[in-house]
Amino acid sequence: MKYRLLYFASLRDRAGVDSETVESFAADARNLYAELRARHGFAMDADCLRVAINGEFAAWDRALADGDEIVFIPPVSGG
Amino acid sequence: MKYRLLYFASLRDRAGVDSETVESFAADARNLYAELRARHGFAMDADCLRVAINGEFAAWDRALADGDEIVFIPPVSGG
Amino acid sequence: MFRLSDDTIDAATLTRGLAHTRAGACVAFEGWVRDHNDGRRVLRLDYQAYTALAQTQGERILAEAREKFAILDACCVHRVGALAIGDLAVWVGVSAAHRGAAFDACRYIIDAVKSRVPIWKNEHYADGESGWLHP
Amino acid sequence: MFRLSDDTIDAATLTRGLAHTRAGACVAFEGWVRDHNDGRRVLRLDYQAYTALAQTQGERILAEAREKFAILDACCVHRVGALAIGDLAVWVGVSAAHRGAAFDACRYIIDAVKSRVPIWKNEHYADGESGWLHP
Repeated sequence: MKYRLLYFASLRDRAGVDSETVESFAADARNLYAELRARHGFAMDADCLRVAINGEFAAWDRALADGDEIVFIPPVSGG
Repeated sequence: MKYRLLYFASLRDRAGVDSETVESFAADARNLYAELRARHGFAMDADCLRVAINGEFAAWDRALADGDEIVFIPPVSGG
Repeated sequence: MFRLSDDTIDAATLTRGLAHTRAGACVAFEGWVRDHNDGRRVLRLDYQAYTALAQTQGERILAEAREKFAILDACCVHRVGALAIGDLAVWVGVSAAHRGAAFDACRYIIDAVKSRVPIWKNEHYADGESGWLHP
Repeated sequence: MFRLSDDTIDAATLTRGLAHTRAGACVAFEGWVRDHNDGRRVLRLDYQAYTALAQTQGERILAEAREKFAILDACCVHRVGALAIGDLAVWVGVSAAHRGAAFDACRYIIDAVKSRVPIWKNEHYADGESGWLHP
């Protein structure tokens, strides 16, 4: 399936892009993160991150659909 | 002794003046208030008031000195 | 800095006065004149103050706040005289490195001002009556 | 109203936007860019946001505050982009009939914004390094 990824903060720096479209067999965000972590060398464990799917926070094991926009959310530091 | 009185809020309205100088034998603010209450018909009990002597809150039974400025402080309502 | 003012309070200027390179947080309280109190419609009000004692009490409250909380600066200005609905009656501002101390100190100051600073409010009601509030 | 802004935040105008004849209290929080963090000297910083999610999260936090506390209005604006020391990074304002609810709601909003709204701070240090804060 095709997924749209957006990257922010240290993940963006590490990936070297602010977004990308990937082809993957990963059926949920947990497996997708493991795959992308291996490819980009992300330092953070999934336990440190939250995941957003199509603009809303979601569970890591929610089934992904083709065309979903997925964002891994590092601990926030606004304010 | 001579005392200088300042009146505020409902006490000022009742006394009809914002200040006055009185001659009194009252040796402390408690007795002075009783005297002025009788004269002006103040509604409030001394228990509802605080007293300030020469610009500082003071105890009701503090001995007064000639020329002291005495202010009876109704419950405040600023803010 | 504690001050009584018979003119409009300029909150923006006062806020800038709290600036500090080590400040990460600023909390400000504004007391506005409400159009009602205790179920009665209020048209306008007057504040009367015992100026000398208000000044020393106000300064003491700010000093207490600086002692009790890890803040950088604190300021309070209270209006006296005639005010209309919506007018800014009292402004309290606190700057601090972190927000917890700024919130706590700001709350401490306005609570103390309302209980200890000799200022009285005379409310003028829609029915033509008026009355000094002595809560 | 929750908003991200890449331009200077005008606190005075935002405060006027909270006006209400029934409002007796307004509490505002300002987050300022500090010159230090964790013992390191900070020269400037950048905020990056995931705009779509920040907007829905911000609006949800304000709705929660209106539900939990007896307030009349609430507003939060957060800067994105490059900021200098002393700049206003985030503004939260709450109006209410009484001050207790205004203080509590303002505190609730800034705490929730700092924990849930996807905005990240990249601090540039005096030693030439920089780093995203992921607390």
